[in-house]
Amino acid sequence: MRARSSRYALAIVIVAAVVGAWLVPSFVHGNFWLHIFDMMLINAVLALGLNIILKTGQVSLAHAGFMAIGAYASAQLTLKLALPFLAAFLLSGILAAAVALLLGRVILRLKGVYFILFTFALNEFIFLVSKDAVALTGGNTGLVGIKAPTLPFVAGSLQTKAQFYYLALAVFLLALAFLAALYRSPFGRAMDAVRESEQLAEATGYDPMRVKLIAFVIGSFLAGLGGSLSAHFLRYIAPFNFTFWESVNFLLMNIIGGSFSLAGPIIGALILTPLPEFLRDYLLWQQFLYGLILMLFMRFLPDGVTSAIGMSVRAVVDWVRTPRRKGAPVAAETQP
Amino acid sequence: MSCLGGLRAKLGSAWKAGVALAALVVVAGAPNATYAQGKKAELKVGFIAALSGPGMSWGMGMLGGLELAAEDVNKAGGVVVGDTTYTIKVIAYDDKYAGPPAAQAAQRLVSQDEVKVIFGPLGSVSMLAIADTTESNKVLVLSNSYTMKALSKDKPYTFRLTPTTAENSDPMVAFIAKDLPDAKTVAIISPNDESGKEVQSHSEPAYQKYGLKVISKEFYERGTQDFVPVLTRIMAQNPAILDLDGSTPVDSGVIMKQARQIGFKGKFVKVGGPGVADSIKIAGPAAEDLYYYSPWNPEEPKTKALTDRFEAKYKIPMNGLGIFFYEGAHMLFATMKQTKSVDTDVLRKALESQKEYMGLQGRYVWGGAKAYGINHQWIAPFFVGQVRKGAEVMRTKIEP
Amino acid sequence: MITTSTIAQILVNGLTSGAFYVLMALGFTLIFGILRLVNFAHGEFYMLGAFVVYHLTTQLGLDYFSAVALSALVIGLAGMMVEKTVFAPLRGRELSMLMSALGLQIAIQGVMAVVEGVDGFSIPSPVSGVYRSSWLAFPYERLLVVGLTIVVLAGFYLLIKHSTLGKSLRAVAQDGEAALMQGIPVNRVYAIAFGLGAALAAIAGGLIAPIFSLHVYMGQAALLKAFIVVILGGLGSIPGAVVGGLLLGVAESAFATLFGGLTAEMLGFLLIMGVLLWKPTGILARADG
Amino acid sequence: MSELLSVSGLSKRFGGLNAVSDLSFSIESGSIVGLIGPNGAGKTTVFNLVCGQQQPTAGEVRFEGRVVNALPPFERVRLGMARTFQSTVLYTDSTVLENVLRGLAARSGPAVWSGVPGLGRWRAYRDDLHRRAFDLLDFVDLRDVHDITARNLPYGHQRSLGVAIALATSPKLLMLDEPVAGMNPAETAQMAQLIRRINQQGTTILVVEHDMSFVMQLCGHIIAVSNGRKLAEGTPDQVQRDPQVIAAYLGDEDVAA
Repeated sequence: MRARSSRYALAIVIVAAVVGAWLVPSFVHGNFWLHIFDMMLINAVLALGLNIILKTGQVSLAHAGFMAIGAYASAQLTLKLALPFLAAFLLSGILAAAVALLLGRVILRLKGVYFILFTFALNEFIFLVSKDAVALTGGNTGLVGIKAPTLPFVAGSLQTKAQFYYLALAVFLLALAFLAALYRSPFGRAMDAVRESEQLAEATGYDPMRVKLIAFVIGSFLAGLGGSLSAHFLRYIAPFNFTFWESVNFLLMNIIGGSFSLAGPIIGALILTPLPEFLRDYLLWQQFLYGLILMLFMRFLPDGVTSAIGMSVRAVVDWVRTPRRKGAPVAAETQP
Repeated sequence: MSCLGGLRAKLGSAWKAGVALAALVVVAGAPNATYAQGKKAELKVGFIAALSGPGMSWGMGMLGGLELAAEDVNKAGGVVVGDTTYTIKVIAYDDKYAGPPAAQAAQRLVSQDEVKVIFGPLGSVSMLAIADTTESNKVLVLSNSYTMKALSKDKPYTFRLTPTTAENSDPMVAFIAKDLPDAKTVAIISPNDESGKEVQSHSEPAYQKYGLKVISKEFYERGTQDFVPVLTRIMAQNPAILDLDGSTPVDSGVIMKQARQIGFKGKFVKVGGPGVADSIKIAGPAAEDLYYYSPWNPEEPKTKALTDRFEAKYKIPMNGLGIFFYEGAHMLFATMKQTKSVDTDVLRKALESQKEYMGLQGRYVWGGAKAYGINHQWIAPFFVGQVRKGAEVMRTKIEP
Repeated sequence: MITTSTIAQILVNGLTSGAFYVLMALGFTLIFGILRLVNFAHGEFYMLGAFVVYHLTTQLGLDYFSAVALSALVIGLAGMMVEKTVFAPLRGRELSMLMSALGLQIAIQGVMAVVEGVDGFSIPSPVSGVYRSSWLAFPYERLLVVGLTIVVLAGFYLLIKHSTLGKSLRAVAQDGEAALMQGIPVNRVYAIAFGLGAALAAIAGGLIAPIFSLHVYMGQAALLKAFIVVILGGLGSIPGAVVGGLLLGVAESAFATLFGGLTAEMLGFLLIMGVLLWKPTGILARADG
Repeated sequence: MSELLSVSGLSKRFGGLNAVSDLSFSIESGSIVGLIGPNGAGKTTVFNLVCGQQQPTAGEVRFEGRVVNALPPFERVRLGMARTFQSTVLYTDSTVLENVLRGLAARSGPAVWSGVPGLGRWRAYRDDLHRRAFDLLDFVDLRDVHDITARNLPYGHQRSLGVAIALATSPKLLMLDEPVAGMNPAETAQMAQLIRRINQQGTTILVVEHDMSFVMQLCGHIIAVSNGRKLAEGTPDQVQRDPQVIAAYLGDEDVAA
């Protein structure tokens, strides 16, 4: 039970983070860094999507595949059917979610390694289809000239990086708020139960298949939205944007950040998106460094950065709460 | 920014061939800031290509060509543009042969490093990914890439230095048709990637035009090593010629070896993609009589001097892209000198109106109005080579 | 177009690629069966094996067959060391081991790209010439691969079935804790199993190098095939790897020859998606699969 | 007293082995029934068939008169059939309190979306959940270890936490799979006491157990099975004196069926 004081502290931190995030475009002027921030937000939406799937204990390597579905859908809906951006954006999320619903009902029966291997095959399959279905996806050279996003009450399209930033931030915050509420709701508890022990969860009344399916559909919906955002931000998509390594990247963001809290994927996205920029000088060793960092994290910090921060924060909070006032009894237990 | 040349030195000279990537700047350690008030100034030139991963040897070839040209110019005191002499500083970024990293690299070059000219990228996907950034910032792009979509009227600042099969296949097929009068049927095998479909769409009409019938078009996935099943399918129609299209030198070598093993008696042709040394090494005798597109004549003295200089510095063999980027860089510097300006609008118009450029290889002209709607395609002289007893023999030179 | 000669050619082609797939899948399924580890770095041991054979034959002039044997030994030992340093501390944490294997894959590729560069190399094949009959062409070097694969399979079978190491491998595969209770040095068995898997991949690399070419990124495609075969045959099942390998080899050869290369590639994925949905443990997997 | 659970003609065949063949019995509401039999008699299979872990090859399981064969375990729990596990199955990484909360929430949160934090309603729902959780922990006297992760609990406490989680689903029938396996006499007595208190609250108990003295003291009604068939049924005394049961236990296998 978190003491009342630390819950306020958390609220303040969240508000500060949101305000800070809102002010980014005003003090970051270089287009390059704005580009990086926009990509961070898009990656964060996708990493959050994967987080809810991981929360039910299912590790998916097909997240980039669902991103591809969203990206191609959004591009073609705006290019071929001239739908307004907002409609195409939502439809691309819904399409990815529909595919997840169709597939999930079947593949979520697979346990552990078999589910991982299936999603690996699924991602490669989507990659092959996006290379060969030329009419639908433009084949190897993909789709060019995707228009910048336009919003109903906003004049003109969100051409500049700064304008796009606010759209990406809004989508990110909505996704975060929705997941945060969901995680604190009974459904959040259901997901944790199914993750920790599917057998016990079923023996106490949860329907594991339904819980995993809902999480898989929501996660894929967010992946579809992320795909649409990336299509309209980069304005050009090709099969090579959605390879297996992209799925690994989103998984990495969760693991390095710490997949057991919502802060994990966000921190993971903040770390991994700009990382290649810092490795530019070590070009030849960049691939080796990336692999090494991954192995070291798995070895020494498997629960990710947030768990490390979490532990240190808890240590500080405990230190603060231990009674130094003479004679005050240690609060036996804190009735919330 | 530590330059990669230093990195290689740190790792010791016993190092294997194939790694060296020196962004050597003659004015080593020149302060980054432009100290341009007086006569001296530094012109930063951007470069994007696959400098890691499978496409690395192509990307390094391009970068090497550019750097050697920069080296020449800087050795000669810099580019005199009006009243300022510029020393050239190359800033190279790796795009891992993919769209998003290329867009990110272009964004960094344009807004962080404030370059006005970018050489590269290598692949079509990267080419299309950076177009938005470069065109909106009026940045001159001198690229490679195969796709028809690269050049268009609404991309005034985008040029292509390497001729594609759209330009080469017609004259080359004409020569081969004359050289092999009795060959009437052709099969084309190409990788299922961005070059594959494009190159096939150029070579097929060329073959038809010169009376050769394309009886089979096959694709294989990148990374395939056993081509025998697909070759068995092709052999069933027993074509006289097997066109290796845009396959990499390594894949081409393996395809030729395996085709001979299962009894292919016809001739091999490679219309797209330079670099045949690897193919000969891997295919051995199977590469006999291979007709191939060669951007240069390796024995021609001036070219030989350049390739030797490249190998001495980068410890890897030079490939065709290096030659185009060497000549292209010199052409650009000469145009700057001639127009007395580094403004990309001035340069753009100068390039479009440039009648010809006499380079190491001969006459280069700008073309492509018919194919792309804009004269931004550099058409270069090239050679049709043939493998005779393991040696590269230049059969003819084709002038634009 | 379908004549008996094309069918014969399809079977022969399928046999060769099948043999290669079996070798790759064998090592992979051994490592999964015993360590419960999906070894994403398996393709890199295959690539390392090929390069060791390349250097032994071209630089040191060793004869081909001893080069393959030596390479298998070297990579096997390297595999054991890797297991001890990277995977042993993560015992029991399946996701961490999986991600570490991914990290290992990228790291090995990164180092080799720096050391070997990215161009292609090739090794002169120990055997040349092609067996040609009226309706069949079968290069001898491919026959050699099939032959050596059978030898390796036989050797592996004997090791598993009749040697003490084989018994302890099988015991650990069934239940690590039970094996521990019976005094089997489980940690050493894990290391040996990983080393053996790596050695098998190195042998596949050594056998294949002269027929195809070798380059630093050859591991990726080989890993994909090993995945498909192991899922078809059943994770952790040795006979499954053999049957799955041959099945995929022949099926791909048939599809590639009849319908073209791309459909053959698509086929692999459709097959495993079908198998995973119909019988998640694979065709021949053990019950506990 | 009405019949809560009735099993008729229940059979389960694994390949050639008849784990359970043509077994029928019924359990009165409010009673404590023991299911005994030598090792490999099929007790656990019967247990799994009743709670839906496995499907029978023949026969019916009725709960409150309704056939439940087709219902998966989580549906049966919602009808009021809860179970514990032979090998302790807990949310080992979560605290004792969280284990119980999950048991409570699973049963009481019918709709997935109920309680999406509308703050007021949600806080009330959460406080009620916590109150009931602490009451339950008092009942099994695990309150003072409520913030310890389940993994660190001593074996005895883990077993009673298992029971607490099953109780959290407020079952009408609680099925215990060898609740005192591996327990010392003191812990066994404590568990028997706990089970009686649960029964006094109106929950019918079905116990599968080896420990004869535990079963004989605790259960009002005993069903003895061997080789998947019912040997005898009745009060503890009747079953103890039944020659077939004695023979089955003392190893004279071929007693005439």
